[in-house]
Amino acid sequence: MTTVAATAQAAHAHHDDRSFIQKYIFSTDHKIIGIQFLFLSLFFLMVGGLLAMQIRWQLAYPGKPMPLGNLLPETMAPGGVLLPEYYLQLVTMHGTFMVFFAIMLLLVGVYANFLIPLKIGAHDMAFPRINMASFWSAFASGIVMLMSLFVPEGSSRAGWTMYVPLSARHDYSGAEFGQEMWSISIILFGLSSILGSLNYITTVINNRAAGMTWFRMPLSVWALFITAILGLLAVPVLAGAAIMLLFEQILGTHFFDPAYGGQPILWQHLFWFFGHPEVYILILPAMGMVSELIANGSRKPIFGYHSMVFAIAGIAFLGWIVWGHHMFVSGMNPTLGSTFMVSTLLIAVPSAIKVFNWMGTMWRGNLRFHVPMLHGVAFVAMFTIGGLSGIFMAATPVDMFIHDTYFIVAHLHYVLFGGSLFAIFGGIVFWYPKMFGRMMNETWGKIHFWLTFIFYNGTFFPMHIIGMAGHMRRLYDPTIYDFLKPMQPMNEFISICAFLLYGSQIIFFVNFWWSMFKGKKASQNPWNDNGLEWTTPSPAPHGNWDTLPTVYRGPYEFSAPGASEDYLPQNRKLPTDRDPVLSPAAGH
Amino acid sequence: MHWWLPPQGSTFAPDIDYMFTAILVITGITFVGVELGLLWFIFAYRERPGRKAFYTHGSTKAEIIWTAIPAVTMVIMGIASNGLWVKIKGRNSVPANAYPIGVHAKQFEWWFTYPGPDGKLGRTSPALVAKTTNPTGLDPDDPAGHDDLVVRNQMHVPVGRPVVAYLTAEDVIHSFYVPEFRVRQDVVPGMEIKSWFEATVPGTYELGCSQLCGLGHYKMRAVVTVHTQEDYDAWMQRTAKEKGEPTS
Amino acid sequence: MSQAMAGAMQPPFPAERGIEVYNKKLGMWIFLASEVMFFAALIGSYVILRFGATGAWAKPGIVLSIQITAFNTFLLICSSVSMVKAYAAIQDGYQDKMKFWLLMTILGGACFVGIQVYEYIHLVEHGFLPSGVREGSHLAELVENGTLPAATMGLYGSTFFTMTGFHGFHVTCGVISMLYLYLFKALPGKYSPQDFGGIEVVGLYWHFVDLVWIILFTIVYLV
Amino acid sequence: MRRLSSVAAVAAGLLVLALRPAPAPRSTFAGSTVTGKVKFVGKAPANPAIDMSEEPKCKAKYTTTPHEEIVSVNKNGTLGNVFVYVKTGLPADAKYPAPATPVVIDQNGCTYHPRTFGIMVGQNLEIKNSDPLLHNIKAMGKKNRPFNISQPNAGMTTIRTFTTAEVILPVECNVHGWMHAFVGVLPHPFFATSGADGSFSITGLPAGTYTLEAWHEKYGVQSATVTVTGSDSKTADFTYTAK
Repeated sequence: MTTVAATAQAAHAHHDDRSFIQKYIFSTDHKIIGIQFLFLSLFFLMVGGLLAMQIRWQLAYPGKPMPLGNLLPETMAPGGVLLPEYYLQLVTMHGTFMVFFAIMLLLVGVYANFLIPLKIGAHDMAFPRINMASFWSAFASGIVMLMSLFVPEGSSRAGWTMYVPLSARHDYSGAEFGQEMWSISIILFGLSSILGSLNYITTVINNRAAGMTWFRMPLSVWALFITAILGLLAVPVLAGAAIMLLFEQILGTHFFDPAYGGQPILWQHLFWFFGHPEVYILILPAMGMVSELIANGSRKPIFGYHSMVFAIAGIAFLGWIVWGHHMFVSGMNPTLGSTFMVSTLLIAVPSAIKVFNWMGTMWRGNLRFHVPMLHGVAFVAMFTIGGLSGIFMAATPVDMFIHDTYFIVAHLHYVLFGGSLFAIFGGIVFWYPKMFGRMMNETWGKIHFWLTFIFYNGTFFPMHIIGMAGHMRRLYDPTIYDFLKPMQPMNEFISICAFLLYGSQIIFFVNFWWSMFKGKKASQNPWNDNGLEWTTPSPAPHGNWDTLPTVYRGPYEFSAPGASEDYLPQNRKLPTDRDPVLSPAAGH
Repeated sequence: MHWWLPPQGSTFAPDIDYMFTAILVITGITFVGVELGLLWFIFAYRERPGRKAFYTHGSTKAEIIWTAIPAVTMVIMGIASNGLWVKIKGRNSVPANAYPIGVHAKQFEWWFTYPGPDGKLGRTSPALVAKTTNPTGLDPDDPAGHDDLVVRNQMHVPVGRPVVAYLTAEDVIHSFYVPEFRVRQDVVPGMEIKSWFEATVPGTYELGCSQLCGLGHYKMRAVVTVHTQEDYDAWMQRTAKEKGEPTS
Repeated sequence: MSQAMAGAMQPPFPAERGIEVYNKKLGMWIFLASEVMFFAALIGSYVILRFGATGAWAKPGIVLSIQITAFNTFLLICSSVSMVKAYAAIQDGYQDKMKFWLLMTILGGACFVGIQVYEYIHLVEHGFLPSGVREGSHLAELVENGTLPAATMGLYGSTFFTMTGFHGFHVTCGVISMLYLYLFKALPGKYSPQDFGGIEVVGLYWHFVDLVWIILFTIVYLV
Repeated sequence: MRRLSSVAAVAAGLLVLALRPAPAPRSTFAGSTVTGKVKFVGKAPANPAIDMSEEPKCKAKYTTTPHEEIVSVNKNGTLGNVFVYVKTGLPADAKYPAPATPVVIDQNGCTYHPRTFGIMVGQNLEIKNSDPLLHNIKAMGKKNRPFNISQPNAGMTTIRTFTTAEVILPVECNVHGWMHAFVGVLPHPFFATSGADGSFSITGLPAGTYTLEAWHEKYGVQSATVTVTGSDSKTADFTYTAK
């Protein structure tokens, strides 16, 4: 990281007298914090993937010694054979790492930090020090979570949803420290997330450049802004629930203990009241980013910008009243099931608007298939599958059959991997020059994309089929069930694809690090984009601009008639443009 | 390999499968439409020298169309699903003549209580649970429970008769799941949840726990045998004799 | 953290345009929205557990001392008033009055925390714990003779200590921030009628904490 | 809280032991032997039958219906699976090294072998799975840190040790609810379990007066006092009556 940032600093002559530690470690610069989040979350993405590989080994070859499994301690895999308790740790930690520390940090930690000030024309976040605190509490939280794998009895093993009473009582789960560390880590994570969110919201409301009206904001900023609101209001509920869980574990309280009148389902309500907005926290920023990528790749304005904004807001609003769809068979009042089904089905509407508008954007465009665009289009294609498979589970009678089977695993991976992660890869390639001043290698980027796309589908599509056959989730050894024995070849196929999928990520990994030092030097605006971030040098200097840009138009004026090029930056003043009338400076 | 839903084994399996297929057709059409559209756009509008994108900010008409169609479809789907949902899980959905079976889940076993000749399940209480000797916590003071049969990991049900399972859990949340019956219900400690079904095809099926319940979650399997009424009665007689319970 | 570093952490550039509320105040409002959700989760759980429980809840006034907490509530409300006084004083430019009222607020908050700690010690001595009633304690006798319901005492302890404990934690945080303002901002005279953001922002927080307490006092002690 | 109070109890116990007068130095000779029989009076209750029909691989290991050996009355009218140990009387400062040989508990045919046994603090407990299916081993220690581990395959072994004396520490398998074992964890080697002939023998005792305690999972505890010279043999019998 140090060398990268050193290159970054050498690239421009901005006056900067901060010490090394202030610049790169306890930095308050939103871009450095964004890059810190990037490294942290990519690390957790890698770890989470590694855990998934072990899960897939066990499912394909249950009870067989895993290659390199001998490296694991006796308590996890004696002789390389994964133990059920380790398998459950893998399942739990894979989910926890991927949801909280990989995807959420990549989208909200990395992109909100890096992009919001650059895209709205601000020098930095509204509260740079709070921003730094947000990163370091996320860091601490991640370390606690990672360390929990190595304490006696290992990490939490109650699934990432941490259903009580299994998670609350160590005589049921078999893990004590690991469970407690999960709760502590999530409380710290909640703190980080709340600090981040309040920063993003304040920044977007108060720190926009002159002329950057609400409806001139890029869709990525809209999405990150609405996501921040979701995070701000949803995460404290999780923090409250995690505190109750921690007290249950260490103080012996009885919130969820039926023997003392506690209610196990209360945890599910609290968790999913957070958890469903969380699902949209994990997809909305990706949708925003994909809008940028597709408009850029299509050289066309976004089709129906306003309805895109309202669709984001609509999804966010509906996200608050659908949490019960995770609980149709939980023993909750079935009448509530009907209500939640209707609200859940309605989410299909704004989602459909977004998909069709992306297609509308591509329609009659001039499609440039650079790596980010490939990922953007893949997002639309894969998110469509993920969205449509969600309808099966929204319909309560069908959900009763496929709930907690591999069908839901397929669905959530189509949204989180096929959706969010494709957008993230596209976003990393797209904004890489602004972060590090160099381009990522295009050819290897394309090879990585195609391999990922193929093996990704090979991994997750068959999960729909085994899910339909009734294959339950989180089974250590599916061959225990006679009706699942015939599915074993499919499990093996999935696992082989999964190994190849993980292997393909090595290309990205190498490309990422190689390009940082040896990649082609990036120009200021390598993608010919309109956003404000492309009006400052690559990499962007500390403070972003000496004089803040003034905005004259929306962010998607591609191929506008009358413009000399096929793009028209937001800050370029045409003779017909009038300067924004500024109200007296309000913020201080 | 098995490429479709499991065989249908209960009265609401055909309804659920019909619902599943209907959704599959609707989403399948959308899926094919979207993906073909994308492919077509990718091919037809790829960048070529001299080509310029068509400058437009959208079309309100088109957007209204593709907002209204999903909205209407979803509302219809919601109404259709809800009827079936209420039939299966609704508050008063359990048929009056349903045959009661107690299902007690614990780490990592299923214990089934059959009502015996009196057709009534005895009262149970978590406080009375004793491993091996009284796994389900039957109350010895309740006469209805004296003829109850308690069997581990074996569920036997008569065919063509509604069965209502009284689901209780001892420790953590489990989930009662028989794929062929298309029935699933979480079993929550501290609650007694009723879930009913009516088996249609005699044979043996598997019951699995589908909610992560600990180390032995994957091993928490029971066998469901659907008998004709005569076979069922015979099984009941036989088992009662083995267990030394009074028979009718 | 060194002075130079703290300086470097300040946003080094003039602020930008937005709505008519300055960043710190806006940030505090947003933070309070988050806090509302946090307490809503705790209080909501309490309501669900209490009214969903089979069996009666302990009658108010048996376990908890209403008098002493009523006094504590009065103290916290007074400290809210003194905060307003401090705010009004600095708005009119009265430095000394501001310092006095700020100090009063700090004292009020600190006394509140002190009395709460005293209350906790007292309760634990009597056998009231987050896990319920301690065996062989005074309260266990009351459970034994039926004055207190046995079925719900566990939940009572769990919810009471969690809710009031987190409120106490918030008050403590408030006292520490006000102490910081008093020592490093108010005493060196850094506030003026043009610049009193810290007082206003922490004041907002303080009123929020006060409001939460009034709710908690009502539902935990009185109902 | 519970953890705290148990710590307090242990601390108090140690204090009591520390305040006793220091005993004479222990001889290094072979020591005395205490032998005895655990007699059983009355009609032996029927042990519950185990329904292993859903575990065919275990059921195949039996020719008759297996029963859970809660009360194992021997042919000669004695009671097996009674854990007898020296409860008090040993010098407080004596240290007994744990033997290097492990105590083996085998899971075979979905039952524990042995069912009741003793082990020294720090001595290895070798948990073996001879069944080709999953067993979990849940040791519910109150003074020892509880553990809950699993062995999915045949031939797996796991080594565990206990850190604190605890009589009795129950062990169970949750996959097979009938599987129970009872472990007496002691800081000294003076314990034995009554076998198929109902006898037990504790050897190597130094001179002194001891309280022996016998523990049975259903019938509870009984005690006896013996005084030995350090080289003699004494008898101590226990009698349990059917309830």
